Amino acid sequence: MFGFGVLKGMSVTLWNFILSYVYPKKGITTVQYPEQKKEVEERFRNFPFLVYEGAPDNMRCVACDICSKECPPKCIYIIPEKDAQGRVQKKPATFDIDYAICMNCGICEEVCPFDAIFMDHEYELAEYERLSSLLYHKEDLLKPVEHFAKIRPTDYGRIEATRAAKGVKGRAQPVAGAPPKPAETQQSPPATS
Amino acid sequence: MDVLHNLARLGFFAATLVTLAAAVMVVTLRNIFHCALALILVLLGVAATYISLKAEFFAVIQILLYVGAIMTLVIFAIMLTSRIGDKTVLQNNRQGLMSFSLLALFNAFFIGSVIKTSWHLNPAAMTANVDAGVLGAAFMNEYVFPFEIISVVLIVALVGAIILGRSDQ
Amino acid sequence: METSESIFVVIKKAILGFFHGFLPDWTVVIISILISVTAIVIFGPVTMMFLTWLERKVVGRIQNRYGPNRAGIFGLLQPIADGVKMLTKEDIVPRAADKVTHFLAPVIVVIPALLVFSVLPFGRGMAAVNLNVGLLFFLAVSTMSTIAIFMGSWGSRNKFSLLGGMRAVAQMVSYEIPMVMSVVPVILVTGSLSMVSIVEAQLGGKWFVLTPWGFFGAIVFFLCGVAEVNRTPFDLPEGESEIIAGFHTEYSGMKFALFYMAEFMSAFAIAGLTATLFFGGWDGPLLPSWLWFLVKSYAMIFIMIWFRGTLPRFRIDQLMGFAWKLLLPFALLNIFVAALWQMLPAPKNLIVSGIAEAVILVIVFFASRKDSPKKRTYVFAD
Amino acid sequence: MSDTAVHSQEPQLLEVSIGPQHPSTHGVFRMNVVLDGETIVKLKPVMGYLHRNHEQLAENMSYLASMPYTDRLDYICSMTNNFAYAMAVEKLAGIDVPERAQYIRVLMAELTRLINHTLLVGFLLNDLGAFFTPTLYAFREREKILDFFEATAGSRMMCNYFRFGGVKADLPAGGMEQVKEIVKNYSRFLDEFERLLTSNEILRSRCQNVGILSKELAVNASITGPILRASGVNYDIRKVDKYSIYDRFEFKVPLGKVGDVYDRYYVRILEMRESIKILQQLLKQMPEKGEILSAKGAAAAKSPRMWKPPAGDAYGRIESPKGELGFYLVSDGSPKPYRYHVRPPSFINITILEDMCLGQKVADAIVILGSVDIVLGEVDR
Repeated sequence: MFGFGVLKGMSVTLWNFILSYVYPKKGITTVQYPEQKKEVEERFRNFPFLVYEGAPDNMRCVACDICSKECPPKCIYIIPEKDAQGRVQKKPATFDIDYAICMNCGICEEVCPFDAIFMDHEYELAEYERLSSLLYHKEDLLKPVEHFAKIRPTDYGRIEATRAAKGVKGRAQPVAGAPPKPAETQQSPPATS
Repeated sequence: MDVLHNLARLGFFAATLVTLAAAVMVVTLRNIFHCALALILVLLGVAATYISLKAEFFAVIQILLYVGAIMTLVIFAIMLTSRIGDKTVLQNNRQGLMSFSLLALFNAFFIGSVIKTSWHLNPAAMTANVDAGVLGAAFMNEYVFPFEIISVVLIVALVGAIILGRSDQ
Repeated sequence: METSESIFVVIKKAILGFFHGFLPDWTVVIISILISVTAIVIFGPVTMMFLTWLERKVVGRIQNRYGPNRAGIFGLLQPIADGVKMLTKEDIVPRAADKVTHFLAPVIVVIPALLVFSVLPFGRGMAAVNLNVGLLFFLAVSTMSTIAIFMGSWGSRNKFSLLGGMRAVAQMVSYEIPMVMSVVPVILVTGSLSMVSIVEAQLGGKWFVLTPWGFFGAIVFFLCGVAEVNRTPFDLPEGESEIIAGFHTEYSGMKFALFYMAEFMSAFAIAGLTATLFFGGWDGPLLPSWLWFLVKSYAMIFIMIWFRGTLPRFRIDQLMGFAWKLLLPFALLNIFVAALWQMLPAPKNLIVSGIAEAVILVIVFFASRKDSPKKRTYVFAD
Repeated sequence: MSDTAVHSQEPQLLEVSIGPQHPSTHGVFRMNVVLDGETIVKLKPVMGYLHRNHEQLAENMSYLASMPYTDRLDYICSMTNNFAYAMAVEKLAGIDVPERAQYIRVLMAELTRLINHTLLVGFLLNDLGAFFTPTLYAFREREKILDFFEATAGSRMMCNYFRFGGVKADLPAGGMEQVKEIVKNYSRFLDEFERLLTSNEILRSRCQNVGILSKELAVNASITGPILRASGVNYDIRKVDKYSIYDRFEFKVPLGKVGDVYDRYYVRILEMRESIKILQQLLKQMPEKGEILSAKGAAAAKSPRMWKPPAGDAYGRIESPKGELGFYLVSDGSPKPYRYHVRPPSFINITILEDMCLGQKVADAIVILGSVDIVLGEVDR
């Protein structure tokens, strides 16, 4: 008979209608965004940031350019600092990430041999202008390592443990003295890309 | 109440005027779709005239059948027939003057005879309240034979339309 | 109780009495007309605004959402915010459009939607016009919205609009017939076309929906009514997944809002008419009569929204088949059952017409089995 | 007008361009339709509005760098896209995948199948004219799986989770419980979904005997996936290739008989039920602990730009929710692929659109398009 299937379907919708009033926890799935916010998972990745220890000047990044070369959409731009003699220092003078181009893949974090760049949880980045305001410079990108410890405690613990095992302690001394990692034999930046 | 009565008369004349004006539009407008819309206005004007003559039932039937059904089908046909609605058609030709004068002659004759005839008015019929019930009873008792004949004719027309419509077989 | 019952009638009488003191008689008549007209013209759009809110709220709840809840308490000011948005939007007229027709269509579409309110009895003594052909007037006037839809669809010179317009007309012409046929039993039993006397025939809980013919008549009428006002599952003329927005594709801003308003007002009118014809109109215990009318109408509206929240849309040929093959025969046979009911004495007629209705149901069941979709079996391969 | 536009000959025919800005073309897709009344006499799909140069891009970057780009092919099932690409590269370089990683991969692939089929049914119902209710119910359930994806891979849609020789990270703490909860509740949700839809007469009459695809045409046009199986051809790469660890699970391949929209709808529902069976077995068999990335794979992941697979070619394919998703790679021994080709199921399945739509109503064309299950990101690449 025509109609019973329709009635069956209507019972489902009526049930959901009633459920949304009597048991909103199950009957309503809306997260009322500006007031309520969904807890992001620990591994949630959005845009990269740079880690420093103690003072912003003491950053882990050594301007090795690996991340900028591995970045699939090529949204990282690095110029290493030079001293008065024009010798390249292990520190970026410019470190720009264009958030408008970045596609949140997290490859920069994976390939970084110095654990200097990590993916942030920040996702409220709306801007009125898309060219310059989404181009993040070194100063905007730098965040303390404590921030990383706060948002991703598990990863922080694991990474600090491996760093401690390798004897890397911050970047008080240039990392050149640190023993190379197993994979690092392949990592010396090639002349061509 | 005199004022109200006059207002009602005014309504009658307004409806008549609208009807006539729309009728002129039907034959003068270039676009056939606009003509159809003007024809709807004519029929609505006639319905309004009925209302001002206290024949609500006929007015409503007029709207239901002519505006609701027949004109809808006319417009539907216009839209379906090789985009006739997109074309603008010149509706007059060289015989306009001749036909107009002929018509004017005929109308003069017609109106003259209407005025000259002494109409037999039945006072009982003027005040009788002819509602749907009376009409229905009349159809089913007194006029049952013509009513049924009309039904047969309509069914024949329906069947014929269906046969004509099945062109692909 | 008594004052709340007839509060609107009393207010109107008071106003009229006030003017009667110093104005001639004929002005009082005109003022009386004006009051009724004003009431309807206010009631229509307010109902429409409330219905847009209600629909979004109910559909939201059906879909595990809150629905609008930002503007005002419970989001009740949402329709006003929407109205402001509509008014400030750019009014776009396509270059190729027939300007006059395009402009007139949204204006004309509102007129029948408002006119039909004039014969609805909102409560005891609260019909604006007690027309003795009220029911026919309702049906006749509501067909006029077809013309407006046609004008809009043709005037905007858009192929999707044209398709929508054609669908609208085919649908409305088809559903008119079973709709009128499903009303005939009511006329048959009450012997009147006046809405007021139809309600009076049902006073004291003798609602027609409680009779066998009335029950199925109400279903047929309501389904046809839903189709008449182009609502899901019969919303083909504006089926957004197929023809974008159908006949109002090229309308924006306030013109679009007028189409929207007409749709919601006609939906309310159909709900009110169903309540009047089959559910006893304003009849009911305790509560004032107008409140009963509103409660019943909103129950019908809720069912419409519930349909919208649940059902997919018919296809055009299935829509036609549904009207001509199922609803029309059913409505015709229902007239026969109603005649049986009317002819036989009181206790017998319930049994006889009940049996007749059951026989009809069985016949329809077997007749529709060939057309109705089948259950399928599936093979499970390794 | 482009040269692809259809020019109608007879004056009675109505020529309509559905799309690229149309509510139900599932993206920027266009159908040039010639209508006789409402009946379709000619239909021409127009594609390419979303072309992003995927293959050429991949040929100019390292192997791993195109992994996040594969997410963006079929953006509803990024996990299976990753899976197919990873398989192709593993074949090319001869990388083994550890046991636990295999289980995680299949887990992700089957969850993706659930997401895709649920969403498809929701969108199909939208095309049928339901006012978003099935879609939002589908979203409601999909959200739970996406939460799990976020907890595991770090992103809800663009997962970028698979690596050559394993996966990026192990399941998080509590991840297992999350999956178990999803799998336990999913069949109850499917029951609710079916109560809402399957027996609905409007849905049945809209879908049955609409857009019939014959067995022969389906095979000749190299259609794959649920559409092929709805036409009654028993071809499921999970069974044919037994790739990864699919030979360890007991599951059946549901086949339709008519090959219409309804069969395509229902075969997907049945596939979801089979997927739930696979997931239940998988959760029982899955080893508690284990390696998730083989040593060779770890090397490739740590320094993608330096990693060079041996010269040669490989074709890796999986049964993605939409059909056979294959990646063909030619390596010349350099860190970048010499040739990179995607066999997108959506694109190949859409080629028979006209054959299915001819003689149907315009409303059916929308439904047929919906039942083919295309994602424009994959069609246009």
